[in-house]
Amino acid sequence: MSVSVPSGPMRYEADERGYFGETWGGRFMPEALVAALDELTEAWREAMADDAFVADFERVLRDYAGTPSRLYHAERLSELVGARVLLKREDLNHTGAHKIRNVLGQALLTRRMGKTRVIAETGAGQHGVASATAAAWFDLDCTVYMGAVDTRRQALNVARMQLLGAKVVPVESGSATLKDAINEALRDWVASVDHTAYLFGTAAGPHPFPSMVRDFCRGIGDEARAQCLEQYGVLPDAVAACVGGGSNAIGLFTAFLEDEGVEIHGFEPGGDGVETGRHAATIHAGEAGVLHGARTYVLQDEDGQTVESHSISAGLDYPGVGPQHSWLSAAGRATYTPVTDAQAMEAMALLSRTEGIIPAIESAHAVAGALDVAKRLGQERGPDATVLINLSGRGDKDMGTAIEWFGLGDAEEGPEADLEQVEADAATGPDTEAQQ
Amino acid sequence: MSVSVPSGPMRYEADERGYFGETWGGRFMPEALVAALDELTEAWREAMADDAFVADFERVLRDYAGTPSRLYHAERLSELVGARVLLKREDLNHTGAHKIRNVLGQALLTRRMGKTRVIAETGAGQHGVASATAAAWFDLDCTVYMGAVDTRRQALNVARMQLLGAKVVPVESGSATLKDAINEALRDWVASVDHTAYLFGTAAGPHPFPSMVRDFCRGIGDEARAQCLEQYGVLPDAVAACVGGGSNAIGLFTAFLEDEGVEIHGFEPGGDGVETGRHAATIHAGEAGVLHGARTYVLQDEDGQTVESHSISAGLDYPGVGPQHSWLSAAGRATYTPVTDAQAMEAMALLSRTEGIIPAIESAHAVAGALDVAKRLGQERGPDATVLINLSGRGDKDMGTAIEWFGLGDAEEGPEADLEQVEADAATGPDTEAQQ
Amino acid sequence: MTSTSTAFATAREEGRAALVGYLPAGYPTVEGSIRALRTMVEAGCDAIEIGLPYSDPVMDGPTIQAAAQAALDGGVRTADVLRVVEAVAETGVPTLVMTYWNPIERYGVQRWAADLAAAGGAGMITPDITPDHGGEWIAAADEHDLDKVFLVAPSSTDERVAMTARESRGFVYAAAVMGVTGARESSSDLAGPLVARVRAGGDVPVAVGIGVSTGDQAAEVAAYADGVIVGSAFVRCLLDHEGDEAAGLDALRALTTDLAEGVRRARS
Amino acid sequence: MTSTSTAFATAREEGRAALVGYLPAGYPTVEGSIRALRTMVEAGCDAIEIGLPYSDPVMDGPTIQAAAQAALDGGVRTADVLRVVEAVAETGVPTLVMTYWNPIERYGVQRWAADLAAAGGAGMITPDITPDHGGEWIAAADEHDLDKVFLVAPSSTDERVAMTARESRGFVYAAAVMGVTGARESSSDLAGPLVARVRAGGDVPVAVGIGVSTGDQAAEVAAYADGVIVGSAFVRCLLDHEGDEAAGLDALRALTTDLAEGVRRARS
Ligand SMILES: Cc1ncc(COP(=O)(O)O)c(C=O)c1O
Ligand SMILES: Cc1ncc(COP(=O)(O)O)c(C=O)c1O
Repeated sequence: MSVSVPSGPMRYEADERGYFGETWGGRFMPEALVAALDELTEAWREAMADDAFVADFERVLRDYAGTPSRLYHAERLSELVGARVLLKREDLNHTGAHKIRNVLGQALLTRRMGKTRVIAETGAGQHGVASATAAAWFDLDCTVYMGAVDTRRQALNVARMQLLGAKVVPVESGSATLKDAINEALRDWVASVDHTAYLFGTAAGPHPFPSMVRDFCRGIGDEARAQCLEQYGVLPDAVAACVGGGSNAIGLFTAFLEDEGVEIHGFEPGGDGVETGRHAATIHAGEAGVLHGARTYVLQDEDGQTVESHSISAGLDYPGVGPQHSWLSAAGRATYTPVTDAQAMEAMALLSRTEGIIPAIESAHAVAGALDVAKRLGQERGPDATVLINLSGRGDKDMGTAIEWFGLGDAEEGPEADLEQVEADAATGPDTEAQQ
Repeated sequence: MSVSVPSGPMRYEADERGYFGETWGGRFMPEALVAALDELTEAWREAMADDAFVADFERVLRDYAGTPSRLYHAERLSELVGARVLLKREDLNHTGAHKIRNVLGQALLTRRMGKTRVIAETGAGQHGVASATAAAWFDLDCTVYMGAVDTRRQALNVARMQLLGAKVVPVESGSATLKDAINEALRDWVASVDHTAYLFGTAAGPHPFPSMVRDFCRGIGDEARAQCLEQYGVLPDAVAACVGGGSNAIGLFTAFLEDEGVEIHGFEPGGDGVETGRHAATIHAGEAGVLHGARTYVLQDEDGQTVESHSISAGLDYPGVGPQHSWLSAAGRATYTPVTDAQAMEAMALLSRTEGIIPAIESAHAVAGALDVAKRLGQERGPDATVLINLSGRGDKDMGTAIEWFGLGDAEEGPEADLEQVEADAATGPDTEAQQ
Repeated sequence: MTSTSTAFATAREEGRAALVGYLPAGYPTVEGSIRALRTMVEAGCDAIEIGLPYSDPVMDGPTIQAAAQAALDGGVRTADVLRVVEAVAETGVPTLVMTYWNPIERYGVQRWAADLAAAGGAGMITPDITPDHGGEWIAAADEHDLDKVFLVAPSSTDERVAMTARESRGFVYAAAVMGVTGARESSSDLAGPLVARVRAGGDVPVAVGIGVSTGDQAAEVAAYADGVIVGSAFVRCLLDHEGDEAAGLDALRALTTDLAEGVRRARS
Repeated sequence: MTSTSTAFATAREEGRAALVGYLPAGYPTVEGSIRALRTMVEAGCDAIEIGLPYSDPVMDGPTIQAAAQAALDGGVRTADVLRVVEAVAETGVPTLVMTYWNPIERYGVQRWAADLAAAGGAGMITPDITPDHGGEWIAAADEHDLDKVFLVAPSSTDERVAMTARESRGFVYAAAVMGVTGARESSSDLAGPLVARVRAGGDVPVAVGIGVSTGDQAAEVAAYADGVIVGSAFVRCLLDHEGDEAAGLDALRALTTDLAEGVRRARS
């Protein structure tokens, strides 16, 4: 779009004003929040340059959240697909997902800024639980906005947040789901900005959130890259992550952006299939627009009204996406491919049965897509071809969905779905790639 | 009971026939299983002496289960009680509890013995999920026996096991709970013993299970002891764990048995209070007897019929206890104290709110009891007094119980219980100790 | 079209503040919103803001959200908004569109500016665009001679207030409280100083909004501001009489009259 | 009391196997179980095993579990078992108690042995005690001249079979299949070799149990064993006629007759 986009290491970074590739991102926000966003930008920049802050962050990640997460060689899965499959075990982090990295970073920054209260939005509750956790640890007041539809569907996560000391506010407006919770959190923030920090849950939203959240999550990729080199002496041939708002994906990808030989794959929620219109494959099927403060791909109608997204995975069910992903896609550095609900659920069962790891359905999207990449690379380059997948979270939270999908949970009856078939199917050729 | 109990390092070990202190433990089992138990004893002894096995076990624990688990300084909690509180973060292990250590050890041994199928009993489902996980990883057939009452109460864990590829068999006999699941698993084993290993879920049962399960869990204490010395330069003044069957407790205690200055505390499920009869405080309130193959403390009536136990925590709700604990109690090396449901739930809320860690209710028993020990030791020895608690598992599985207990989960209403009060209460003097 | 500043100039000449009234287009229907807005013009509004209903209105409180959502549910489209603009602008009163950014970007900024100008619109109020991220809009507005009404807030730095005053045309929208739209009991202490800071930054008129619902409040604000913006209170008139258009219009008329008196009695 | 071995000796003299029948005490009631056991004696059982109902019967299949649980629910106590022993032993048939260990430990092993002997019991079958962990019981039994019936299984090593044969008195209980109690279609291939192994270990009689429910099966087993033990099939007679004692006793009588014929036709 412009010739002045930098090349080299800065090519994929945002400029001073928060634009990636001059177009994506930015800060489309009420003036009332600009001072707070400026203050946050300033504080984040200073903090990242302050060795003491970085050391504090690393310490809390290590001692409390349990990082570095393991890089795990999934041997049975590798055998099935004919290439080396490595899983970055973010599911073993405290609270069970990569999200703890982001909230601990933001909460540490909140303390540094002298604020005493945090707010957060949440969809199914993962970011809300993570935020409540960080708030408990740092002794901050915490209010979580959650769509009223979601508070009723996810009473367990509501309870978790309450037990952790957070106040959960059900949001009745709009579609009463995640995007409305974001709107409501922003409304709170407009009124409370002097003492309140907004812990945004993904690498989207207005500048500096996309860059700041990425910085707090980039340990995923930095660790994985070093672990892969150390454990296997090579860089991976491809890295893969699921993309909702995009925090885990950008946290993984960042370390590999300059490694030109490494394929970068983001897998978007394809829902019932992109062709049905019931999906959340924002980059693949959305159009450029502005949502929640950033220019990015958005699922929208002809008039620019946001369209409801659909995914079996609550954490990916968002009609926008972090602007850096839009840029990485537009710039051709990363490939974003939809994975349907059915493909993700099959991958969930496959990983469970072959490796004893029940992934979050979000992460199962990455597994499903990455296994096809692995099959292709294995065919092209042999069994040492290496695909590194970010296992962004564990699936405990998703058992309700799995019960419905597979007909599980009744010991008298046994599962309805033929789970035996899953392994057999997995051994056959690429399919998600072929479908695109 | 006998003068020939060895002193010194072997004092707390079982003899050749599986007796601790000549009386506790043993093997009260059908002859049909004796060959299998002998074979298992032999295989376990050989394996523990085989560097390759030990290295394999350590590797799978590290790469897959995520050990060594962190030793975490709970600073806010420490401040509240006036002593240093350290938490051994077994909750961050794969599948969320210490139990993965035991099943990985037993599954590895199963493979070494050339068997292709495992069976397991489970109460609420924790050991069943762990067993199904290990079976998936080692590609073993897996059948889990679970009381029919429990399969209905814990459909989520039934689903987990099924997703992992295990068959879950509901047991209708007796009280249709854990002890009956054990009976049924033993019945299966009698008929299938040539190709099947019984992955027993705790450090109880006939010889060699109490010693073998301890060996597979003792990494908890070995790691914690080394971590405490390395991180703080001292041994703890006291160590604490909850005691159901006793695997996590013996796994912690073993490393400290010879450290005479270290107090060893087991906390038993006190249910509604020992005086009500509705509890599972086996050592504190049971009588010596034989249950599931071992002589140990048992909750039983005048005729030696097992009495139903009660605890808010399914994982502690067992009328027997590992025989080594009976011996440690009888020998005066460890102290076993009941913690009521109410005390445990209060500790659950306290840890959640102060540290952002939702513990398993099992583990919350240890926290509740240990905090009182910490208060006493803090008063006696000052704030450097160190209490090391095994946080045996995470509380995700217990949110249903927490919702009922505290009236959580409704975002419109907010929690019923006054959780604010919890922190204030915690700062006051010892109470569980005083109540004994 | 004329810049809204003419309405402020007229009011200033009359020694009073201007009354700026807001309703979303398409509530209860497109035609109904036209009748409502014309009623407000007739009863004394000096300028009109027409809201473009949007799915994700982060600056709106529950009242405006409810009406805008109903308009969307009723099928209102961007083009309908232009129709409402045209119908209101015909009255001669300066007529602005208040809109979040994405529908405009989607419509095409250039095309929008042209069509808005052609419909007789005076310009646009952009709650989620600040001048430093509004380059494309500023260019298009300048080309089509449209007002660019940006917001300032109590939290804005002096530097940003000055920048906003400089980049605005028509007037500057001063958000009187830290918070979203919605009627409030008392107007804020923060508004006066904020208006003063805008004035220090240039001579564009300053209107104060967010929270005014009575003539007395309007009078209070009019004492220090060039204009008083009222939104949620007007919307409430319609919401409270849903299904009874005549009653709704009566309520609108009564409120406008009260507010118009308010802006007039301020300086006396 | 006499050792059960006398019953085996008598049978051997008659050129046949002994029939050993099992029922739990207290099902359907204490008195009912006495009447049932006496019926079995009258109809041809050579020895009787009386089950002591226990909460955690790991060796029992569903049939025996159901009856024993009903007995427990009905309030049967350890002392009641002695009463049943006494009533059955009065008939002159050797009468053993079959019990899991904990109730005995709880009763007091010495006291139990004394009371069992006093009640006329011949001894005890201990499914969860093997001789190597049964020291206390062995001592008490020896003191009170009681039979100690231990079990062997197809999985037992030769060494253990020999040890068990050596330590047993009365007879050795050979579990014919790897599995718990319960009627089965066909008796197992494992039983014959197992019996042979016991015989190699000593001259104590060997009875085979687990799975026999018909005269034909009994005949099959009687071809190679000194005794045929039947449990679940008897229990089933009672369970199938719950609430109709006469019918239950008729069924017991018919089954006993059939089995007694079976053990007699074996060697012909
Ligand atoms: C486990 C897991 N992975 C991925 C996501 C998606 O978020 P993001 O795209 O920001 O990584 C979520 C969101 O809840 C999640 O819980
Ligand atoms: C987290 C946790 N802790 C403790 C226990 C109790 O078992 P044990 O006493 O064998 O450690 C359980 C059993 O399920 C458990 O899940």
